[in-house]
Amino acid sequence: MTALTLRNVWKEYGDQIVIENLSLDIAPRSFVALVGPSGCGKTTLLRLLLGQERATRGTIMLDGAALPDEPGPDRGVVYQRYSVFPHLTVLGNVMLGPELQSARVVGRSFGAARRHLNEAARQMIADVGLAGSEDKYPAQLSGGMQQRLALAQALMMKPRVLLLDEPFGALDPGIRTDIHHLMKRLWDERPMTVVMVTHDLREAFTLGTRVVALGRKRNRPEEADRYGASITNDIDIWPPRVAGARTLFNTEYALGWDDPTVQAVTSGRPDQPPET
Amino acid sequence: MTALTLRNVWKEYGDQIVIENLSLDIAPRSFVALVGPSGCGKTTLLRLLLGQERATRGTIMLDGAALPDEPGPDRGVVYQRYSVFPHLTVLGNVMLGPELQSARVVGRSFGAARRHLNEAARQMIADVGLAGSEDKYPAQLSGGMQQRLALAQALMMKPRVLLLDEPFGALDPGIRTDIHHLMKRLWDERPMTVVMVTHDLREAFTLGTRVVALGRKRNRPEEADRYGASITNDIDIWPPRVAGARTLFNTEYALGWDDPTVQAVTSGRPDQPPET
Amino acid sequence: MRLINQQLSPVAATALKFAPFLVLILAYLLGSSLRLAENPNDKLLPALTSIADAVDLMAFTPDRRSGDYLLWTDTWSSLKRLAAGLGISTALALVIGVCIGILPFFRALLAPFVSFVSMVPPLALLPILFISMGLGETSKIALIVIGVAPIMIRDLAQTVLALPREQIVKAETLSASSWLIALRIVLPQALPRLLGSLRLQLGPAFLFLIAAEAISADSGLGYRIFLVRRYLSMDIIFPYVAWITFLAASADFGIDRFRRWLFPWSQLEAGR
Amino acid sequence: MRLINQQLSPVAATALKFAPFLVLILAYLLGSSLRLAENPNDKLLPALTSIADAVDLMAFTPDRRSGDYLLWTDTWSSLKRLAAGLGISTALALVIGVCIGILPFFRALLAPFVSFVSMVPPLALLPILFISMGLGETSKIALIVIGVAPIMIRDLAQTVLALPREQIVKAETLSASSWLIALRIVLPQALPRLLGSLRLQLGPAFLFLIAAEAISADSGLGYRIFLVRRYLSMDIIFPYVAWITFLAASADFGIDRFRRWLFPWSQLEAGR
Amino acid sequence: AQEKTDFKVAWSIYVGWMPWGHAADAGIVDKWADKYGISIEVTQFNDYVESINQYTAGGYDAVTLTNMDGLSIPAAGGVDTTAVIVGDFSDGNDAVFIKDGNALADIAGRDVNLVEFSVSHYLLSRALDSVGMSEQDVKVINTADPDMVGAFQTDDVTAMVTWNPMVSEIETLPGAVKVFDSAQIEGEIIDLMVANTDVLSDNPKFGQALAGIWYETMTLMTSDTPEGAAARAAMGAASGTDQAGFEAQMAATKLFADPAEAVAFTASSDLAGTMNLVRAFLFDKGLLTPGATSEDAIGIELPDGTILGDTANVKFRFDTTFMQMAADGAL
Ligand SMILES: Nc1ncnc2c1ncn2[C@@H]1O[C@H](COP(=O)(O)OP(=O)(O)OP(=O)(O)O)[C@@H](O)[C@H]1O
Ligand SMILES: Nc1ncnc2c1ncn2[C@@H]1O[C@H](COP(=O)(O)OP(=O)(O)OP(=O)(O)O)[C@@H](O)[C@H]1O
Ligand SMILES: [Mg+2]
Ligand SMILES: [Mg+2]
Repeated sequence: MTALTLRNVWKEYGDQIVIENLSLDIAPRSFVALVGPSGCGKTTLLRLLLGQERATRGTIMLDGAALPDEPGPDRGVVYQRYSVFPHLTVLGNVMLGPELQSARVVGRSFGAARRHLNEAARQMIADVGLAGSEDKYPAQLSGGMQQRLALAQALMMKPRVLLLDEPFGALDPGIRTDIHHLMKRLWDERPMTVVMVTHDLREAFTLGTRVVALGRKRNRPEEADRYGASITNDIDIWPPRVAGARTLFNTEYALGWDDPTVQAVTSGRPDQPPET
Repeated sequence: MTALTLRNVWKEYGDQIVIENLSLDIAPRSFVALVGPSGCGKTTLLRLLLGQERATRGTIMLDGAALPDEPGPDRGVVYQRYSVFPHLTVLGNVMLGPELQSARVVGRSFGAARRHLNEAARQMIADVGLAGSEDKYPAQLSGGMQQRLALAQALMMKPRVLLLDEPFGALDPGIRTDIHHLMKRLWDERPMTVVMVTHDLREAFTLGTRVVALGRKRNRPEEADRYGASITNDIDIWPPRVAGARTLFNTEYALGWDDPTVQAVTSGRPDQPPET
Repeated sequence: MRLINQQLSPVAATALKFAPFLVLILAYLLGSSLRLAENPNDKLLPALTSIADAVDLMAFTPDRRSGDYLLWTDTWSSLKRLAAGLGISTALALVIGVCIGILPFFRALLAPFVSFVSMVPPLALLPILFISMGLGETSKIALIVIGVAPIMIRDLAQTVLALPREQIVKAETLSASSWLIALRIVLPQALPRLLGSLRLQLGPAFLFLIAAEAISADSGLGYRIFLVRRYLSMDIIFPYVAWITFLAASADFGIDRFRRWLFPWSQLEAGR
Repeated sequence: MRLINQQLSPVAATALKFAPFLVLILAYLLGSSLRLAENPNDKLLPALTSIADAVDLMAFTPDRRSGDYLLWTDTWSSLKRLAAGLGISTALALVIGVCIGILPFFRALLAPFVSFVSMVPPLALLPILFISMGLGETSKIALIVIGVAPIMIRDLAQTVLALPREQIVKAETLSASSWLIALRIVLPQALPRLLGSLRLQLGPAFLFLIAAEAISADSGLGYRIFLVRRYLSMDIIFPYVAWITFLAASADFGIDRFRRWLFPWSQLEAGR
Repeated sequence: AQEKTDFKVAWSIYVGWMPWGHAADAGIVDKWADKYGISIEVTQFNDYVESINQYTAGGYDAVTLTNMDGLSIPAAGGVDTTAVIVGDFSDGNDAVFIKDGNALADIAGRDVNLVEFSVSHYLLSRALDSVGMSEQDVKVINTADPDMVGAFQTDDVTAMVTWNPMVSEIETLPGAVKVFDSAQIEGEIIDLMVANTDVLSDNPKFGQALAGIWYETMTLMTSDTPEGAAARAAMGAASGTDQAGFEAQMAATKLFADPAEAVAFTASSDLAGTMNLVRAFLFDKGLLTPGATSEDAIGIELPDGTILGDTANVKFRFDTTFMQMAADGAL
């Protein structure tokens, strides 16, 4: 049930130590928000979890087994940008994963298999609120819609771990609120562990079950390369949030387009959220 | 003292009516936040004020005189992106305006004039919190620093009107808070009228003395091109904010890196705000 | 008002557009009539009537010797060579370019070599080409390929390398193998750029074609130009040059249309 | 492990890098010795010793007739032509390209014409060029300019047009006139791209140089290659081709270095 | 044209014309030009056709060419042209080669690589005549002259017509059989220095200077002295070979080193026969003026004043005046 375990993990690039002796246990179905100053190694840590990079020292285990050393379908990822394929329509993007998985030579499915997949994909698209945009290309979508698409695409693989690298960092605040709701619902409904890097502390505290702060313990400039980052703080959200269960702590702070104030101000088009 | 007056302004692109019969009086030294759904014509309105486009019908006046039909040094502008020149250093960017203004042939100043200007520019750079980065190129700055630079560059011309088109839309929330403080201070200190387009209502209400919402009054799809946007709401912030004076209403909502919670979480580098 | 903000009326814009062409034609007519006044047999700037006669002769009168309509046989021969040369180059660019772009092994093996080859002046290698490939079509096509393919390969490899690493990793998390990444992620995104680079290489390809046909051929546009150059028959050369220009421009336009039609998304991306 | 994620050791990478060059050399040696075994006087693939002799003769022995060291005089003649041709093209591209890019008047007037001219095959115009400009250096330089400048102009105009409109407006709010915008905003940002496009045109420029020198010259790299081609003196042609390749590669490298040095910010932008 | 003092001469690289380059290098050109108070600029072309085109278009006052090309290019282009110097005729410099065969008749049915419409084409036509065949029996493939040697070594080339220096290169290749050469049509392929008739008639000094330059250089290069050897070595180097190679090419050229000999050759009645063959060939190929209805379209004036073809359209003239002056020592 998808526990992640990091034991004394180091990551060095040449002489530069980026991550220093980091140990962390992530419980199944938790939602870990990873915060920390820029350049401290959040993305690097995510890359390690993804299998895109290998730790210089230490071990990373997924449910007790060593992590495969390449990215694979058990770990999904959504980046701030470039997470969807510009040459495929929304439907094409969402169908891509299962197609690749089933047709190892041509990478396309046909006939009944395709019809089945098509249905599942449309369901997923509707799930993330993109129904009606199936035939659009990513460039025709707003930033928020692109990130929904990226989520849908990743979720089609039913990943055991979902890794998010500032997925909503480029979105406008109003749109962010909507997608936070979505994110929460998806995590509620699906049996997966989520690790999300974010710069936005509000986001971290709004979504996470646990907020892990990464940082350098020694940070005089002349030492910057010699000491890597490790965990400087580790907060479990209280009252605990549990996947699939409602909690007391589900207020939204950010003012979204669905806020009554906003409705009053822009009475022109109350039905339509803004797009970038 | 820089009052802007719009009288029955229409703007059409070919058959498409973008702005329909819009009238607006902007008092000297006010800070107008312009909000509204995407595509409703906010940027177009700003372009009209800038002189980059001409109104199809109606008049725009600046202190009672017709608006010059080209952009000029009395109206500064900061965009979300592309506001600074990538080929000039921070210092070069800030010095550019006065240099262009004084040397009409070579576009560069020399000798004593240059030394003077250099000093003034450094002062301005320090004012927006970029001291120490004078010799960096924009590509070496974070998004937030680039927008500070754009502000400094515009302010060097002592514009009577400052026009901002989603200037902070691409910044991360923590950084946004800092730059909001800066913006407020600059508006406090300088005799200028500010018109700012934003998607972020919080930002609109935090910074503006007045929030103007633009929108289409009729918005059935088949009519979209036939009816332009005009003002759907016009809210004076209460208690009134006055340039240069402290008000009751100066709380910040967004959680910035200087927030105590944040300090606790990222004890690693409390002194350093994150950069993108 | 600043000059950069000047707004031209549609009529003025059209007039300006045609002005340089008009000036060119007038200059030609003037030069031609001046020279013809001096020597009625002058061949350098023939009168428009002579050009019309030559066009009629080449395009609409069967050749005395072979019975062919020369312009069309020449065009057909040249286009076949061009199509073969560019087709092979495009295929090579696709396969090798994508391999260099995504496979570290091929990148290490071929990238420096391709860069090197793209610097070699192909015309200087002609004798070797002729001897190893014979004087027939093969060597003409080979010249086009040697002149054009390395640049296309380099360009395509760079395009592939410039794909965000994130996309590749994302594809891996969608269970793609190296092959499937090449097939479904890299290839479709490389194709529009390949067509773009094909367009850029049309000019050089025509150049190599003309050079190869000048050396040995019995038909072709370049062959004809170099053959009649012996007699300074500008009345034939001008229409041929105009025709080549037209063909090149049409191909350029056609390929771009084809790209838009085949890859609508590439237009959306570019418009961003 | 997927092939795309393969990691090569530095040693393996270096070995792979040199492999194709080695294969090429070995293939040459093999072919050469096979042909020489059959016909000891074969000139197509001369032995390395013959090549070395030829290099010695051309580069380090004064010519009996003129007392010059031929390789160096040839190089010097060609480089002068190339420098003049590319220099003029660059200057034209700068002035006309920037004008087309920022002034609506020039854009309407020249953009279609330049596009048209860039499609004309320059080699076909050679006779006219020689007649109007004489056979001296002028016409050789003119061929390079005609072949290269339209493309550079088009490229630069597009670069200028692609500058965000926001920058231009911003400059206007900083009180810039059209002239100052061209001088301080557009020009500096166009220059790195101009150098890039100059690099791309090195290959074509060498091509046109060789073609022009083939027709009339009394020294130059292309002249020499065409002169000795009649005798199939590959022992001279190979070193000359290698030398041209080296010159082209050095120029390519040098211009890029120059750009980085002169416009450090352009590197930062590219790295984004 | 009118009287002028600056003249331009074009020459291209070929054994019979190398003396022009050497004369310029050795200062002989300037010497004679100074003598007549004029200046002569001598330009070397790599590309023969281009040099004729330049002359035809009016860029040059004189050019080196063959009798056939003189008729088909400048004369057909309306430029009245006079042969000032008859320098030599090809005496083996042009040849027909085949592979896998030993007689000219074996050429039947083959592709023949040659420079189309050049003297090679003419030689082929004469060669075929001599064995009762015509061009219908072979297929001509246009091939550029610098690439002949390379082309001959490819498998798909089995017959070729070309000129020196390619001929001497091809002769050395294994499998090359020379089945016909210009020695068998002696005196038909003539190398000339021609000048614009108008320029010449207004400026006889120019013709005199050309003749003076030519025969001084001839004397030098044919002499068996160290200076003569040095001149031949220099010309060899300038044409891309060496002294021995150059001398081999000279052997296949009947050089008229003695002006009297040249006058005799030009004035002989054989010339009319040769020019008749040439214009018949050109007309057959459609290379006389475009609208030509017969081989008489262009008039050719011979030294004795007889005119072949259209007397109203005389564009090509043989004139022994200047060679005669050289023979008489009157320059
Ligand atoms: N491939 C690499 N080679 C060398 N150094 C690298 C590499 N990737 C990252 N680094 C270095 O590792 C450090 C951490 O980078 P990382 O991208 O993980 O930071 P981050 O916390 O994600 O920052 P941000 O908030 O800006 O995204 C940086 O100093 C960076 O320069
Ligand atoms: N130059 C133009 N030509 C034609 N139509 C235009 C032009 N500029 C803008 N428009 C149209 O005018 C409308 C308003 O555009 P504008 O950019 O002003 O919207 P906006 O409110 O700034 O939107 P956003 O919040 O997305 O920036 C849009 O429908 C747009 O398509
Ligand atoms: Mg990161
Ligand atoms: Mg806008």
